[in-house]
Amino acid sequence: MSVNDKDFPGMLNMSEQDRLMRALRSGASRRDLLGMMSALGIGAAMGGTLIGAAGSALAQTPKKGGKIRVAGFGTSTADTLDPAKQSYSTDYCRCTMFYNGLTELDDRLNPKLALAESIESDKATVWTIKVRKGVQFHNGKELNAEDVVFSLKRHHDPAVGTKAKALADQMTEIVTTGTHEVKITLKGPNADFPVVLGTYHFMIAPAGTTDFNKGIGTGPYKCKEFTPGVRSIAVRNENYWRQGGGPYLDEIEFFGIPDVGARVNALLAGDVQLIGNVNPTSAKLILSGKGFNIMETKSGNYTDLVMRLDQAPGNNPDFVLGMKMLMNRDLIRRNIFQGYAEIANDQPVPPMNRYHAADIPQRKYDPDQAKFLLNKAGVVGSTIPVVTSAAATGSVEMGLLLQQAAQQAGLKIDLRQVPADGYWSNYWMKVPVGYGNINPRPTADILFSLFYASNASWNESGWKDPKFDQLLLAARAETDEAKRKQMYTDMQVMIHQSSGIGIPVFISGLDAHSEKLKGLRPMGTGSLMGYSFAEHVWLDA
Amino acid sequence: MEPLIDIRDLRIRARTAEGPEIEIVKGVSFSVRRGEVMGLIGESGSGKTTIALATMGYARYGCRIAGGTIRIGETEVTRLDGKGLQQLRGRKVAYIAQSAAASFNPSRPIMAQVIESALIHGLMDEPAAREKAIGLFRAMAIPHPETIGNRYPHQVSGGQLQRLMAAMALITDPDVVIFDEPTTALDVTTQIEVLKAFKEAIRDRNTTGIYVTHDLAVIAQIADSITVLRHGEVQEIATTPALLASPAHEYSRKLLAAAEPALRASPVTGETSAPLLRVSGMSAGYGLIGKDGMPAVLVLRDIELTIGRGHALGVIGESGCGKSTLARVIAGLTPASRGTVTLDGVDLAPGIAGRSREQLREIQLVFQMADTALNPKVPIDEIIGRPLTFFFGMKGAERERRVRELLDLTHLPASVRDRLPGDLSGGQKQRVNFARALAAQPKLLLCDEVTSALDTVVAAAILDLMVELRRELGLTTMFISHDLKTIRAICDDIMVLYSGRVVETMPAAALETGHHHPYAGLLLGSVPALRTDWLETTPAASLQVQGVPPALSSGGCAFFPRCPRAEPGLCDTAVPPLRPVPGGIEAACFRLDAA
Amino acid sequence: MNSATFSVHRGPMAILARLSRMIMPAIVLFWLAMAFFGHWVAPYDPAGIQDADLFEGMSRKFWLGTDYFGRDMLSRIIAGARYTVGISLMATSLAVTAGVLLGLAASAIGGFFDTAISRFLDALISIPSKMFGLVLVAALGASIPVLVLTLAVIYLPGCYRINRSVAVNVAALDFVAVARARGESTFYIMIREILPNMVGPVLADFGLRFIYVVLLLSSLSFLGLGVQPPEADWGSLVRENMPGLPYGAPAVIMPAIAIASLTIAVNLTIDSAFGRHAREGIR
Amino acid sequence: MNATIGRLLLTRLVAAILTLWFVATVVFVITNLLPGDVAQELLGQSATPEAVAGLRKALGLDLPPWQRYLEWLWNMVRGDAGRSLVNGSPVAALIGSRLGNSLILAGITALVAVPVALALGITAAVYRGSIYDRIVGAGTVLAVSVPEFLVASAAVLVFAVQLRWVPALSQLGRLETVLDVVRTFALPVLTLTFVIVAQMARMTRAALVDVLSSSYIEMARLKGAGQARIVVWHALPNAIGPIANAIAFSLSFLLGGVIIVETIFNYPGIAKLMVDGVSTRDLPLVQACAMLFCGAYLLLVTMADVAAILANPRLRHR
Repeated sequence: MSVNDKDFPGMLNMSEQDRLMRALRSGASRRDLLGMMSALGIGAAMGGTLIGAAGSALAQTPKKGGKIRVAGFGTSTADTLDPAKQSYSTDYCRCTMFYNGLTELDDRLNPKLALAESIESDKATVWTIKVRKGVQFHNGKELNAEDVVFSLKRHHDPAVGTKAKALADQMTEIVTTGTHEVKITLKGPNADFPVVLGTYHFMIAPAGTTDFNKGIGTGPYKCKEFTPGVRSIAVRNENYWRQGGGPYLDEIEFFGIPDVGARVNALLAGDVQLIGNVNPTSAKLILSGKGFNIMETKSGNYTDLVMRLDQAPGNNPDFVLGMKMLMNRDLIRRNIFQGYAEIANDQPVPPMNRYHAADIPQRKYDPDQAKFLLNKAGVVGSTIPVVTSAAATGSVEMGLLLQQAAQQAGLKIDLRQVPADGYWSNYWMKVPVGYGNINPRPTADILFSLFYASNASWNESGWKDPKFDQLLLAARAETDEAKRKQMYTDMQVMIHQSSGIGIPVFISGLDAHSEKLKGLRPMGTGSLMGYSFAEHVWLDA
Repeated sequence: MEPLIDIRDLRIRARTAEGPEIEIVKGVSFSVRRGEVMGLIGESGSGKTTIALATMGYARYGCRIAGGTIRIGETEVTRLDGKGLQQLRGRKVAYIAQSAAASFNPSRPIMAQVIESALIHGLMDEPAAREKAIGLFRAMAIPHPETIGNRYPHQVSGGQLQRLMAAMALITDPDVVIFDEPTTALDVTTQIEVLKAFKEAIRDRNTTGIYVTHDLAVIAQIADSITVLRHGEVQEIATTPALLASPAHEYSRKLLAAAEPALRASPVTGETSAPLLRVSGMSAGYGLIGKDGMPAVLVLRDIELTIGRGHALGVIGESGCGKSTLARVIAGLTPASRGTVTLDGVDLAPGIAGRSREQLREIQLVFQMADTALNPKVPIDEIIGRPLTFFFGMKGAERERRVRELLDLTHLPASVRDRLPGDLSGGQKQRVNFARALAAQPKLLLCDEVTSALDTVVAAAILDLMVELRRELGLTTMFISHDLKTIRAICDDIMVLYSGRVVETMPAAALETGHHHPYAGLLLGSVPALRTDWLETTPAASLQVQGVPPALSSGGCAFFPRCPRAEPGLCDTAVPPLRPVPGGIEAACFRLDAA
Repeated sequence: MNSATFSVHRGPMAILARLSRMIMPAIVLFWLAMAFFGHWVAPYDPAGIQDADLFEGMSRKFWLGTDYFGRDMLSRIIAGARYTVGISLMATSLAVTAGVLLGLAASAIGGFFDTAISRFLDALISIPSKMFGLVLVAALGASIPVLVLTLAVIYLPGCYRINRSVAVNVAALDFVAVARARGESTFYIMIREILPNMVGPVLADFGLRFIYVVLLLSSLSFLGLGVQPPEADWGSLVRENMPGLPYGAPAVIMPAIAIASLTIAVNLTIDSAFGRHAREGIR
Repeated sequence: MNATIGRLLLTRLVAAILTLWFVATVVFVITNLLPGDVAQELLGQSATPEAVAGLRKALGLDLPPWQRYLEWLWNMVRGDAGRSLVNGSPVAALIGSRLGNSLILAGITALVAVPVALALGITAAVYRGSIYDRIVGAGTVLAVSVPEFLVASAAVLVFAVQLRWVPALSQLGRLETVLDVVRTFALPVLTLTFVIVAQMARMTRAALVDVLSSSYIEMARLKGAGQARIVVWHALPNAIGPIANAIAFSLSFLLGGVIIVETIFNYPGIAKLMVDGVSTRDLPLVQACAMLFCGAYLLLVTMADVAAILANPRLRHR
């Protein structure tokens, strides 16, 4: 129950994987899972985007050496260095220090080659992967196809307790076809398979590894010490296979501080040089201190006003539209998120996504029009209960602003704050008017499939539009980029206009660091450079 | 000869909770010659202890010595600094406190405390001090002188502790010893041994002393001269024989009169009346009830008594003998485990719950401490009026009129009606206590130590009131006390309790004469008389009495361990029954004829 | 002469003491008034976002600055008084009332009733109060009635202990025996004879308990389990404005001062009203 | 060891077992009242009814409460505290990994706070009524009146962020030198000392004032004993009972009551473990923690009583 540690949940597909796994583990229907998977398959553009690793252009020449201490959030005795078992951001941060995957995702979520030298497919079903030669594990052993097969096949073993079982289950056959070549056969075609391989759970460890607490991988850092729930110490891997970039630092000590205040104080006191997950109110403080900086990672995370279209008063479109117009997006961005958010337009695809429809007219705060609509809906003078909870980031404050705006429009809002515990099972999608919080998804297709398709299990507002469903299927099959973009734009317009969801802003992820720490830049894959800061940062002593 | 102690114009001030300082000792002067004992006598609040402590340069918390001089030998005490005072205390002037039980540190062995001052003042080394202490124990006739020092204070009886404290004071051979009511907390039978030990020690060592007490008879045994104090002022200073023979000051005369209470004439005459109260075969106690229906701690056993209508029965015994429990059993507060209580021919239920309201009304209890017997939060008219409402349903003007009558009856001004008990003096509170009991118009009044907490002069007035009430209302009373003089002054019959059993009953007139139970005899002989040679002449002083009364045993006579006439094989095997003795006495002793 | 209730009546300490004897009850009364009538004097809507920066300093417009959300701090503290003082007062009253009644009953009835209830409440004492509060509030939700009940339950055993021992002491006094011997009912004895003599200790205990309740409520609020936004008690105010601490923002310092001023004032008021002795046996 | 202590320990042991059972049962009942269960908490947003039911089954939560309770009780009787529902590791191991930390923090705090409290309490009692006494009295009132989270936060701000004398976090990682230990524990110990010193000092003062006004102290003074001897040789042994009780009560706070300090200084102690357990509905963990706190309290109180008996010959020699 530590304060605020859930304010900004993990940003990207990591949480998605996790959710998938949990859904599976707990008996979610197969159809849901298949839907999610196929969505992944069609979502990412393939072909020429599989480029080799290349360091980003940096303003300064990185220096080698130095030690830093980094505080993530959330830590427990369940901390692990087993790639298959990663659950929290702390695990991802550590595993990216010690391991690599066959691919990795770049800042626009496209897959890049990492330990794979090439990836080819036959109708997206049989995949042939050439493994990079001359790569050494931390224990000196050279990477070969056996290690890849071992690392992937582990996920089929129930005893491993992988968190990526659903994704792994699509691989029906994993065999070596040479010392450095692996053939993987899938159950069905999945053009997005390289994206799957780039997810954190499919990192490569040496064949036969049983004790993962030593963190033996090919990654930029070697594990010197690891105590679950306490800390890890990583030292530079001098034999790192990737040339022309990091690792730069001699040593990284990494641990978790669940309390955001303590985390900020630790940074300000000089105890640590980098902290993940800062809240907006602390950001100002950090910036006011000399020698500290905030790294803002824009994301598709949003907290939305959910109006059930199948219940009163949401069954009246005028009410829904009126409420959307009562959201003072500027004030929400400024007062609640201190500017660390982007104005959204009641549709879920964030600007960073290449399918983002930028030309839909921005819905504005318009109390007069809202009053007219609400009056038309016949709710003026009545009292509407609105449920908020700390579980949905910022919803309490958003509710307050909504309440004030509604008062001007003659609508009384009874703001009910309910406990974060049990919010998702007891209130979310059940109350007529409430709030939700949706983590970013890597593709528009996934977002739409999960939250807007008529049969989506998390169709928050109960919005049903057969035309939307048809478009969604068509877009998934469409390979012409221009046509596809138009389809996604149309779908965004439909959501914007008629769904029961009001999305005021996209919330940025915030990390903070000492100015001496260089090489950080926001990555679309998530906070802390998609958790892979270790390889890229250096210390300007 | 220059006096050893010379106190001139001593003034001591005390802070009060309200704010201003008040003077509690107002210019007291007296002197004591070497080898003599000065007695300081007065009632509570007279400043006697404060003065005694001041001779050691000591004032209790909140008090300070504000003026005057205190010279002891060559030393001017008021001019001493902290270090000088430390050197004076315990070395030149030693102190013996009222309650030895409270004045011994409970967590240190006795010997360490006895020799402490000798070691602090560096007078001798530890073995020598121990040796000397053991010698003093012997001189004080303390049993087991070799080993008693290894015990802790709680393992030793009060009388022994008091003598051990005297040893503690004498270990440094001080010039002056302050005795601060050293026997007040003791039972009379114990007091006599302690007094004897003190007197011998004083005589043997030619000790100069200041002896503080409220008991004229006690001080008469020890002091050479007496200073009478009242409200922090000296009333009279005289040699002891002179004061006893011809007190000059009026207050001294009052004290003297109160010390030897006059026999009040009993309103009853003859033996004709039928008994109002009869208690037979009664046993009672506290704690869990055992299989045999008897409580774990038996306080009273096989009690038999009757009180004739209009009569006054005095119950006497030392502390812990069960006399207060007797009153509680009769009132029903402590249900008897066995036996019957019969009032006016009707058997009463053992507990309150089983008695009718009328029965409860007929027996009223008056407690010892008026402070705790009156609810401090309830005004006087409500205290007295409640029984009127409760028993007679009186209200309003009728009740108020009756309250006034009762106040009048107990000689209280009507103005006390709306006061709280805290605003009243001790004597007034006790009168309210009576008024409340009388409001119920009881047949039987149980008085538990009603005068013990009062100064003698005030107590005498209460006794007068009781006699008056008996005469006017024809009350039957049971009067419980540890003080034989008080009982003798107002009672028709006397019952002696020892260790939970009745050992003797007698008519009050038979007290000075007749054959008594050995314990009753001891009790009689232990009450100090107002003459200077009483201690030397009383036969009780020669009785070898030691130890605390043992727990109530069923195997033999409870007095056996202390009894001079005890016959092993007889007295320790069977409980002696009450047997008639000439003179209207009944005594529970096998060896009555042996004396 | 042995009286232990002396106090210094000379020198500057005396003036200070006398001053505090006047000021401290005034502070207590002030906060009580704010709790009951504060909404009439608050300059702004405590939940209303003003046209202001975050963590503004003190100004003519916002006497105590603004909070992390741009709301007027003075109005929020005044509104918070209602929760902090109100909840604490209710919880303390509940705990003390229950403690007094149970203590009275235990002393008057005794026997098995006394033993059972004493053992039961003793067991409750052994659970750390914050943990107990945490579990209870988590179990029942952080509504105000639940907070009041939780705080009352947490402090009931302590209240009971104190009041039982006071009641037992009073019940052993002779005037109670007199009433018993008169045949008065247990209820009469409890209410008319024993209770009036418990008033001093009960009030002293009430005051102390109140302080503990205020502090525990603040701690619960700090852990996010107290009064829920947009309403806020003082502890919640401190917590939600914690990021302002480094700037020395009045938004975080003022509610903390409010808590401290209330607890200290209550503490010292009890001290001067009942003497330091009254409280020292209490915990 | 003597009969009194033996009897005391025996009765305490029996009472402790009953109390522990009672506390665990209360916690079980209350935790079962908590909205949501571990399955819902684990699943979060994706807690569909089927998913929750599946996970409940997997965790054995589908059994009726009384059956789970009996099972837990039976395991407890056999000394098995069960496994965490959240991460499957044994509860004993989870607690074991944190208990040491909590004990270290509690121990160091006790080492600092108890002498400070005793010194304050004793001196205040000796100079009763003086200005010093009043300052100590007011200071202790002040110390208990300020919420501890404020003390902790302000201390971090001043000593860690501004002055940078000590780290903002108390991490057990680097405790090589004495200086490390001092720096690591300075702030949490300071905060906790603030919280508990007041109570102990006040009780010590009260107990000692009581003793110092007794007749045997007056007697000692009148024997010419100096102040030091009076306090140390005469008064303290008689005040040990209440003082030990106050210390035990305050120290029992140091295990379960330090949640705020553990949060602010990110100290991996047992209180945070229990809070995590509550927020994830990890019933076996919560029960075990509650029993641990309860047991620690009973142990401390018993120790205080034993100390009181040892210090009191009246009880010792019986």
